[in-house]
Amino acid sequence: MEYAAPRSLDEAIGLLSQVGVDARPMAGGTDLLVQLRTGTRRPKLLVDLKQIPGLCGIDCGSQGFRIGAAVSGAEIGECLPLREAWPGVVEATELIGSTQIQGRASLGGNLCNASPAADSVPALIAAGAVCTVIGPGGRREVPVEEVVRGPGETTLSEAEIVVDFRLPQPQEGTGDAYQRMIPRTEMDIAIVGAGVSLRLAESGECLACRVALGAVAARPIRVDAAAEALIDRRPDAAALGELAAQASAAADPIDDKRGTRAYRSRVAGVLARRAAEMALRRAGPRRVAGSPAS
Amino acid sequence: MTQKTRDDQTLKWVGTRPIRPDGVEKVTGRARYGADFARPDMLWAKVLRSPHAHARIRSIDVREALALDGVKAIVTGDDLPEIASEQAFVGEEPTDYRMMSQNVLARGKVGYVGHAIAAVAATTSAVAEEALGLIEVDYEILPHVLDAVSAIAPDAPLVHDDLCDRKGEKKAPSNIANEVEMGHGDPEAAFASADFVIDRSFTTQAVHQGYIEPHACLAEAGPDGQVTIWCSSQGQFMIRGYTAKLLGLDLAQVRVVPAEIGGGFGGKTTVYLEPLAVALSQRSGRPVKMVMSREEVFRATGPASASRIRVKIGATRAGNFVAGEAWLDYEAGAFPGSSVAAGSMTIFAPYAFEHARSHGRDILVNKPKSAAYRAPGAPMAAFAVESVVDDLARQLEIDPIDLRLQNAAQEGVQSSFGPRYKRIGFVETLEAAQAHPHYDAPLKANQGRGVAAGMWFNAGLQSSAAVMVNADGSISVISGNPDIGGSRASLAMMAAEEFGIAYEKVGVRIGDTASVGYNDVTGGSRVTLATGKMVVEASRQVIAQLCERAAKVWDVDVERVQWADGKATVPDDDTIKPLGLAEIATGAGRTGGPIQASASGSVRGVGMSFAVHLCDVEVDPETGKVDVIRYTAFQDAGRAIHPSYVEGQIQGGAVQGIGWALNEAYVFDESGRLENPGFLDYRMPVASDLPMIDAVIIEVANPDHPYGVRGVGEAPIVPPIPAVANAVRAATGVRFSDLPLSPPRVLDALDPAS
Amino acid sequence: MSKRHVTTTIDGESREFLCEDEQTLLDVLRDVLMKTGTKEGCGTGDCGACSVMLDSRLVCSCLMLAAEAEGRVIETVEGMAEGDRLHPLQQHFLEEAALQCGVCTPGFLVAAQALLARNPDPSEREVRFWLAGNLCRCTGYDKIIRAVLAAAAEMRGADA
Amino acid sequence: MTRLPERLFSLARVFLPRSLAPYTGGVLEVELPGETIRALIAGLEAAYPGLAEKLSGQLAVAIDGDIVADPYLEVVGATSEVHFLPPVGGG
Repeated sequence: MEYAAPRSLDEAIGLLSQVGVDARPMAGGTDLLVQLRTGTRRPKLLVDLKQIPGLCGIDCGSQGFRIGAAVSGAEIGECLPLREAWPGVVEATELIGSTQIQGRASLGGNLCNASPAADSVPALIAAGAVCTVIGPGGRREVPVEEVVRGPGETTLSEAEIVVDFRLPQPQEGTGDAYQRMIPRTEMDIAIVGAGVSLRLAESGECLACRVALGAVAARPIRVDAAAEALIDRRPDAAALGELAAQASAAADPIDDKRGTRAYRSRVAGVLARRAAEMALRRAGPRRVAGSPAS
Repeated sequence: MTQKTRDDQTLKWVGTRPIRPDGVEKVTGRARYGADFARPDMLWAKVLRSPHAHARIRSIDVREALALDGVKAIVTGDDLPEIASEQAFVGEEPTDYRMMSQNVLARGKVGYVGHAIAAVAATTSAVAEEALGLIEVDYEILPHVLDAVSAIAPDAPLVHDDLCDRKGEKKAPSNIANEVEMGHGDPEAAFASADFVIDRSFTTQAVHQGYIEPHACLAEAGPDGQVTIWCSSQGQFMIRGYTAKLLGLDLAQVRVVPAEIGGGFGGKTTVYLEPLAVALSQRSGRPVKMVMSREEVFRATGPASASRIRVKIGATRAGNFVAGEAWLDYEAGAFPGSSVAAGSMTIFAPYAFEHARSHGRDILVNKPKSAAYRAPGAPMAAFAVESVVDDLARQLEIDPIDLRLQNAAQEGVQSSFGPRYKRIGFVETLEAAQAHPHYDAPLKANQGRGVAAGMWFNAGLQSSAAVMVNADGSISVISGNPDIGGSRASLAMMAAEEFGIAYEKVGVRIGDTASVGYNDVTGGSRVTLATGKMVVEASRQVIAQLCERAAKVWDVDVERVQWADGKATVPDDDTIKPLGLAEIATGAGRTGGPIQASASGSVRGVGMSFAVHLCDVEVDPETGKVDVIRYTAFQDAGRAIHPSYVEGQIQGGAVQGIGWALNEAYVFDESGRLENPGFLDYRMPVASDLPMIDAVIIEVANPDHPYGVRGVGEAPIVPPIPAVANAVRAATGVRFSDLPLSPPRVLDALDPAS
Repeated sequence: MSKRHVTTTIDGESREFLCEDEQTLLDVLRDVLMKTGTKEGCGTGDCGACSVMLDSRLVCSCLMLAAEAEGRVIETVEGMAEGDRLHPLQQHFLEEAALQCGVCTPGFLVAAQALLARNPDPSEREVRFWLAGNLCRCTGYDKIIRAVLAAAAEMRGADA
Repeated sequence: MTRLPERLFSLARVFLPRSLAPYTGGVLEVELPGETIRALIAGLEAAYPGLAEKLSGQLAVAIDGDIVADPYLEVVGATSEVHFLPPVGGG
């Protein structure tokens, strides 16, 4: 296996195109190096993306946020404007592995590793994040929920790279949250993950809502039926109960060493409801700028 | 927190908390563990492991692998000597050298996924790894059996078609490798006189010791046949003995240099790599290093047995235990030798029963050979019996500690495993728990409190120690037991106490097998107790010599000389100026030469340690997740030489037990392949899972030890599983009989309808 | 293929080494540079025994290629003490008996140092979550947490 | 007159593992003279031929509650209780 650390996107795409399926892009490498060690992936070329300026750094502007795909979780956690705007996304990102993993793991890697249980992905889907994909065929914008096809597989074409993630500045009354179930308090892969983002009107009615679940299907899924339980309604216990029921119904998980099908389905509803409750607390009554996220 | 039950004004060091002698090396990264050794021109070796749970090996073709550039030697089962059946004593788990040899390298048949088939030494580990892929093994796959229930079914596949029991006797073909039965009285008849009888069955899964340091060794065989092994283990003499036996070498040819050990908990009381590394070094003429991956540690080194235990206890309305009977089936793995005998001995040990009986069976399955794990066999037995005792307390409406006190084993009581107890501290430990503020602290909704007890023996076994006086008056102690948790400190403290000198003046080294007398393994909670006894004995011999030397210097009768505070004195003549250790040592050449002594013995007078744990949990009724929110562990330590390390043993054992209760478990697929061979999915407790573990030391001195020591290392893993399970019972109203208490299992039990 | 030449700074010294592209930083630290103070417990980022600082960021050296160290600054447990003077964390680990077997200790010390650099006054809960990626099987964590809190208090006192 | 050693009149109480019941016709408790474990085993062998070999697999005994590994030559008190036990080691 060879290692290359290109300094530009063109160079990276060139290398990936040249070597084809035997090449693998790498951001933090926290999943990939484990796969190399256990032999589940045996690439001939590793293309390190961390030296490419377009994949690094976080830009915070009035229009919203641009997060480089190779930015580490630790850097994301330290970006206070982002945490203020999208606390659910930041918390989900911070749940990826240990402090040590946070020093390396990236949103791009978490997405493109294409695990159904990736923690940041349901939160990003719920927040409506879009990623910029650049490859030999040019540049395209892809909603996060369209990137993962199934376990270990993405919809990206050969030599395409996820360059960055875009999130808008949240509108007034927006709150988001991510909840996951793991048997311990840290260091586990999610048995279920649930991301919710919603927006409340002054009246307390829910204007918009997006719900996404992880680890309950072959890929992270957006669950519109659960979101609709809140939209145009007051988010009372009945509405939240309906959201939970819809989330459970939408789950189509497997039995494996980490959890059973029945357990995942049931807990998907519980976590969707808890995430919605937290998102509601964050959304209203209207947050005062600078107040700590709960 | 320490509760002193004895007041010893004369002790200077015992009971204090000095910094351990090996501490600085270990916090600076300078201490060398098993994988930290290297030799010039060293080769790296890797092991080819079976992908099948049960298969006959028709042939192994290593030609292509041997031809690979950089490959220097390969060994397969044919290259190791055939070993006669002979009993070996491996921690708690009796086995047979022939079986041990077959486990180290398969002969003819593989018994589990991960079973070693061949080992390759090459110039780099990458080349060795590549060579493994070039070895062709022709397997005839056989039907396998993965659990004790199927293993004893009449038509079960046989794990060994030539099963021998421990004495090498041929038995009728079956997967039951051994049976034990013990107890007294007639429980069957006595149950009839009980007002209440609870009869319940429990299951536990295999769990790993989970030491952070994987097995590693470096071996060098010289052209003269001399062999040196650097490795981490729970006993350099054990490694020497087993390696020599498996390779047909004389013990004197083999020297084992103990590395620092990165955890063992019983799992490093046998050999896996060392005979292979030596065999490869003999063949290649070069030093050979082997380091297991974490995956190999999980797949191929001993877990604690999975178990099925049925417990029946009868009690009177007043709360007196009338009779107890237990049936224990432990999975041995692919070779005989589970810890079922110890489980059968300990299951009723905390209580005074007029009628007690336990029946244990050692059952073969196509899984890794089980190995000793801290109080081997006892935690699962305690889970069963302490759950039933908890249910009895509920049914009888008696406080659970009162019920235990009412039936507690104490001096003179006949134990369920046979002998009468000598002085033990179970009652005092229960009373300390009952009096502790934790026991009455309020609880909130979804919270519950559990109490459980447990006991473990101490092993005496064989120990040696050497004590030398250096010219400057400092003392060197050589022990033959790897220091796995601070024993250098406790040995140094006892020596300092004997000599009446500063702790810092005592140096403790762990000797290799050529520099100190034989020692059995660091295990069985025995080092501070048994090797400590030898250090005390050798120190006293040295002190006698010091007095003789002083007598010579003074030209007085030695009977008049006394040793106190690091000095020889003549109490009846204050004109004679005392002679300090350094003065006597400096002049030793004039008075008879170097001053040193060693002590060796089969150590008697071992104590027993009882533990009582209080655990509070909070259960999330919607997810089934159990959080331990408060934990207090009480234990009779006899005498805590270094209370910090006693507390450390208690805290560490408690947390291992909590992990065993909540999440740890081997998960096998139908083909017998372990699905969670890594820390990620094996789920040992992490720091954020836990509260502080409050350790309370009770000191009921062991009358047969010079300082009253009871071994403390193992008892603390015995009560945690039932303490957690009883707390979950209190929080939820549900009695759990199967481990682990993972969120899916708990949620399913709380609301089975969903 | 010939080996890769990497120039880096390790524990304050500039170091050059040759490595294979697939070797991790941990492999090179231990087997090439013979700096065995950094330990391997799993090789998959699950135990934290191999923790090092990479440009002041806590990482697992098993989850990083040695080639990625080019031009970077790496700090290991071996650089924590200043000569004979132990770092307060090292001293408190000894005083609190926060190690038994000691094999996880280098990783805990490096991780705790990273925490205190960022948060000089962490709560018990913050220490526990920060150190959740470091497994210890001997101590049950109690004395480790106490040692970190005690070291933090001493370091705050020293700064004041 | 020579005083007979007290021991001649005293007997150790020996408790056998239940698994050996088939070899002793169900007897599990025996009173025997003997100053060492070796002597007790010899006495047992005399009473129940073949039992010595069975007991050789039992590596431990408790003599008056004191558990001893590899006890062949251990001295037994005049009225000791001796239990044959499975070996106890530890982890």
